[in-house]
Amino acid sequence: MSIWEYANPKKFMQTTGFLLPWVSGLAGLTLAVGLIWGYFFTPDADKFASTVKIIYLHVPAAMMAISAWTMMLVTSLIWLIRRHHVSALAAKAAAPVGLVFTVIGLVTGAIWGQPMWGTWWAWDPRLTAFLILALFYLGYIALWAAVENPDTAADLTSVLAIVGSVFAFLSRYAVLFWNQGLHQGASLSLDKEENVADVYWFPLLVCITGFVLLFVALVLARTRTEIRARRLQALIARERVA
Amino acid sequence: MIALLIRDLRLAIRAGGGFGLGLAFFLLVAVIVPLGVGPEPATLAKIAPGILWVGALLSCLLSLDRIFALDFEDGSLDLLATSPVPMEGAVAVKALAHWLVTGLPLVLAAPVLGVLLNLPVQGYLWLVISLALGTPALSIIGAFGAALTVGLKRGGLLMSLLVLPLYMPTLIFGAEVVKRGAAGMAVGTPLALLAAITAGALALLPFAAAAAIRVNLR
Amino acid sequence: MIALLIRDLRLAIRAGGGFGLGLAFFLLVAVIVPLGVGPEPATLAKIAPGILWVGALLSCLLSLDRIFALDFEDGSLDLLATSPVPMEGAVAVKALAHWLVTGLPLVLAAPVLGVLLNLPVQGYLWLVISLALGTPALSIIGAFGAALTVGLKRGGLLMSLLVLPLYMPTLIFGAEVVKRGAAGMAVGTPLALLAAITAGALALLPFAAAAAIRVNLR
Amino acid sequence: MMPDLGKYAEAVIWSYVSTIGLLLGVVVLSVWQGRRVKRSLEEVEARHEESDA
Amino acid sequence: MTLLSVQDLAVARAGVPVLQGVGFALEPGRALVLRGPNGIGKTTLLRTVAGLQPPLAGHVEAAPDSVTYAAHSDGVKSTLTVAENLTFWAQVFGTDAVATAMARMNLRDLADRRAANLSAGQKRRLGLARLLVSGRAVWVMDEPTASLDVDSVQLFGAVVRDLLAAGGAALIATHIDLGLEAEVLDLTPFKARKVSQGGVRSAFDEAFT
Amino acid sequence: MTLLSVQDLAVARAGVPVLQGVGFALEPGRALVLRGPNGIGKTTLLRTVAGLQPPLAGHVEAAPDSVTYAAHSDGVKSTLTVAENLTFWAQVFGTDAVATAMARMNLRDLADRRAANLSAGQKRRLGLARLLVSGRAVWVMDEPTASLDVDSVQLFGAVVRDLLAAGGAALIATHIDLGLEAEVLDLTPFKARKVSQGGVRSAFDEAFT
Ligand code: HEM
Ligand SMILES: Nc1ncnc2c1ncn2[C@@H]1O[C@H](COP(=O)(O)OP(=O)(O)OP(=O)(O)O)[C@@H](O)[C@H]1O
Ligand SMILES: Nc1ncnc2c1ncn2[C@@H]1O[C@H](COP(=O)(O)OP(=O)(O)OP(=O)(O)O)[C@@H](O)[C@H]1O
Ligand SMILES: [Mg+2]
Ligand SMILES: [Mg+2]
Repeated sequence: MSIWEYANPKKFMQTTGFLLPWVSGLAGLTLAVGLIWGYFFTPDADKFASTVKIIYLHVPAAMMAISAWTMMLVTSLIWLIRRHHVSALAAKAAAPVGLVFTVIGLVTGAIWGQPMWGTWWAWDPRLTAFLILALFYLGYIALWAAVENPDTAADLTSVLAIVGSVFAFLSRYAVLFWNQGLHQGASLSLDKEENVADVYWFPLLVCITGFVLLFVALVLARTRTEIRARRLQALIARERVA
Repeated sequence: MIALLIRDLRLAIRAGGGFGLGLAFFLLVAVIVPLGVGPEPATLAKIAPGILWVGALLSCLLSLDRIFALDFEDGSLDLLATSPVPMEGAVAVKALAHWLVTGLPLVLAAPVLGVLLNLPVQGYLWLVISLALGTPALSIIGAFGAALTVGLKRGGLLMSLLVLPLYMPTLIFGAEVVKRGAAGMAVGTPLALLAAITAGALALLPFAAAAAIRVNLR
Repeated sequence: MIALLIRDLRLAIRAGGGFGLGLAFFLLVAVIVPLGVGPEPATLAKIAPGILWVGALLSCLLSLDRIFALDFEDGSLDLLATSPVPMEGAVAVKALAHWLVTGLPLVLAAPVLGVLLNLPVQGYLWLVISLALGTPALSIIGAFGAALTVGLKRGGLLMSLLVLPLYMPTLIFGAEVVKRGAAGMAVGTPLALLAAITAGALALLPFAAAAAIRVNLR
Repeated sequence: MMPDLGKYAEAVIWSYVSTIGLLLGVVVLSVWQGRRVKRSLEEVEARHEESDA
Repeated sequence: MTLLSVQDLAVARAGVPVLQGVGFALEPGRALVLRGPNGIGKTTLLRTVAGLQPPLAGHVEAAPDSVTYAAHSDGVKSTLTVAENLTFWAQVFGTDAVATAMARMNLRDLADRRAANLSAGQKRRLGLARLLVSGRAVWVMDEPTASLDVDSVQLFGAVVRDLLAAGGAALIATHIDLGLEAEVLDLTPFKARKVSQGGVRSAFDEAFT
Repeated sequence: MTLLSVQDLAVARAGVPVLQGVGFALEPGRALVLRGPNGIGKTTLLRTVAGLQPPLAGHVEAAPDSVTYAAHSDGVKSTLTVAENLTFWAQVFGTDAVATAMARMNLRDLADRRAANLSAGQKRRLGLARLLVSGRAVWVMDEPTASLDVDSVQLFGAVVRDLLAAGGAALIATHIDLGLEAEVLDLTPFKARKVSQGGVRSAFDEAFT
């Protein structure tokens, strides 16, 4: 049995129908643990004072915003190559979630910027690239909304996701070139570098896991909705023909 | 007339998110200008009032061709002209629909974009007020331009050329209000002039636009 | 293919002065920005490279919907798709026609507008070079955006939303070349990157655009 | 129990409020859409079974 | 009582006279079919009668707000549904005949379909249903049955007969037979002549001599 | 030798199956007229045959580059003259039959007229002349005679007869009689059925069960 069996809508509905409650529960639990730990039980940092607590929201959201786009790119490619409907619908389902994560990243960043840099917004390369990513999300969602025929929309948005990824990547490097910024460099990586102390690192890790699980749960739920909506549309159209 | 307003709003929303798109374009202008000009906050703060107004103006401009061209192409305009609705009223209603879909969201979203362009804090209120006063003029002047070019296939660029000079006074006074407001100076004079332009345009241009449409139809 | 090029050029010129309009819009942007921003020469000189590039980009954008939408509406695109011309070739030729009508005149006229915006003298040469290198990318990226939205009635605003983010790297490098040139700094790196973007876009995007059109026609 | 947030309390609280608000927003929206679509699909499927039988 | 009367009318397209000396009158209950080869000027004549363009010479007389016009293109909004399209026109004309109009033109099954998803003939039926909701007495129609199938042409014939029975009138330009008992006016003899042979002069000619 | 053959074809519009089980073959010199009420799916079928949309099931076989399609809309550029319009298509298809095509469709007097200034029927004649300059052997036409007058319909009939005599073939969807000796295929029996009654499934349905 191959992984592609899950690309069958019926099989997908069965499997995820079973998985979804577990994933959602786990996501809620992890998030609650991580956020409560971060908010109530971590000390202030020297440079950041109490604002360090924003990191538990900002960093996971920013990471997931990028990961969500990557996931959409992959599912779009799968749709273009193998024509599995579930794949296209999963990309469609993920886009609004990704956009919300992007907005969270932007909003928490802006709120954090006010005390730290004395400004809500600066044209820092990372921030700018992030704003551009938000624009790509908007365009992608708008294109899905504007095209009526679902297969046409899936094809067009997939092409957009691929071309858009290339240009989003280019923009990322272009803005680096254009301005040296205020923003933190990459100081986190999964094998934990020295400049983040354990007190912040563990709750952050829990929060990141929580965001990942939340993303998975939301995408599964929304993909199920999209599949049902698709079937609904087909049935209604068929009623009209008959 | 109300039927026409409802129809135009419905069409704008169905055609893929009327409200959202004008806004998104406004946002895009606020992003591409710093990308072109460079990121220094001081420079940006200086040009912010002007750029925000230019952005509002352009996102109005881009949606103008919806006002009449679609109705012309599918024949609705012919039918409207032979219907009991007076053409002047139809023009006014269509300009109103355009403003509700384009101008109003801009007014509401402008403060957020002010943040992106480092607009000084005192400027926000005046930005919103000047846009609220000025964008109706943009819509009705635009409707007039659209009426002049309605028979031409994709007259978009030509229309921009006709409309932009007409937009200049509105732009100048609008940006001036924000600039003075941001610098903490008195804004009375430009604000009054802006209001006068809007009132005058609203009172007179529907007639000119209706005449232009009648000429273009025959 | 050459027939298609000639036809597109002829259509652009007949439809009310193809060449002139893009230019005129560029000129208008160069005029309204000082009006909005205010007249200080130092500020203008600072923002000139960016504004000129933004103007070029917007006047490209405004004429994009001509590339395919007209042909779609009157059925020519259906007929082209069943003709012996490969769609990829048609896309490339149409982007070329768009560039000849919009990009090329901008390149030639840019120095004049530099004067309006107080661009420092050393910048002129780099302005022309960067536009000459960058505007072909704008045309072909725009053709891709137009292909995505070709089935939608008046998709103009949606197209802008899709296309503008794609324009950003070109804009950044283009404006950077002029800025550095005007400041008398070395321009090698951004110029090379600009050229790379143009070359890559020209090599790959016709295929993506042709695929999008085929999807939109069915 | 409540941590002392010092002079940055506003920033921290606002970021938590906005984040949780936005997250709840998508969650509620997704659940609501899911319910609505599921209900109408069940209606239509029931109708279909009737007419097929 | 005459619903529509046209006297010695000359019409021009793009400034070029195409027809001259056209005259007819429509009494209640009468239909007039205009015939003539392609390009003779039927569309131009109908647009003039509908008041969309001024006549070059002569007069068109009709009671105010009594004429409604159906052109080649239907004025159908493709993003609105069939019912929404009709409701809009009913509101504009201040009538409430949407349901009956849909029933008469066999559109009931399509009421909630977006107009973009109609076939050519279905769209045409929608365009004709608009005439029914206008509540006007004089229908001026340009090739109303293009792309309609045989049944729909009969449906349309019945609708026009009802209009006439109710005291309305119809002016129809068409190339095919509608199965209506209507007078026929062939426009070929009215083709505009050269000025030297008694043709009308345009305002510019007039001023020039 | 068969110029165009269609086997067990099912076509869909906007994802909804409209016709299924359609099959026919066109030998050189034969014309096939498709009939059926409005909305049965003629346009959809022709677009599928022309290769503009993929079939839902079944096959369309034709020699490469042998089919040319004429839709409801003519693809006429209104700012170009009649001659320029035709010359463009002649160059695209690599032929040089512009003069003969204009002569055949009675367009010579209009050669230098901008297409925007043509009447509905004249524009249609121009659209049909494009088929002549394509030099292709199989013509697929959707209501080619809409808004043509009687003489022009005969002119068109003669042109199609010449095509057939030269070994070509024609597939025509129409509601009116063209005066051609052609086979007629009524599409009514091929209307798509419900899945429960043996209808085709769309790709998504297929996956769902
Ligand atoms: C609107 C403003 C901001 C945006 C859009 C933004 C965006 C981002 C992004 C995209 C990341 C990268 C996540 C990843 O790649 O894994 C990130 C990480 C981070 N941001 Fe921000 N940020 C903003 C403001 C701020 C501010 C004001 C601060 C604090 C002074 C800050 C602190 C951090 C930190 C500490 C990280 C983790 C860096 C790492 O180790 O990778 N951010 N932010
Ligand atoms: N600029 C022009 N110069 C000369 N003749 C013109 C010009 N513009 C239009 N015409 C002619 O005016 C005539 C009137 O066209 P009109 O559309 O009224 O014809 P019609 O009777 O409706 O034809 P059809 O049956 O084909 O619809 C046509 O012969 C057309 O060629
Ligand atoms: N989204 C949709 N849902 C259901 N049916 C649809 C949808 N879109 C189109 N249809 C139907 O598909 C059918 C096929 O239309 P098509 O244009 O092929 O018909 P046609 O035979 O060419 O008709 P005509 O003679 O009127 O031109 C029509 O009945 C139309 O209503
Ligand atoms: Mg006509
Ligand atoms: Mg059809």
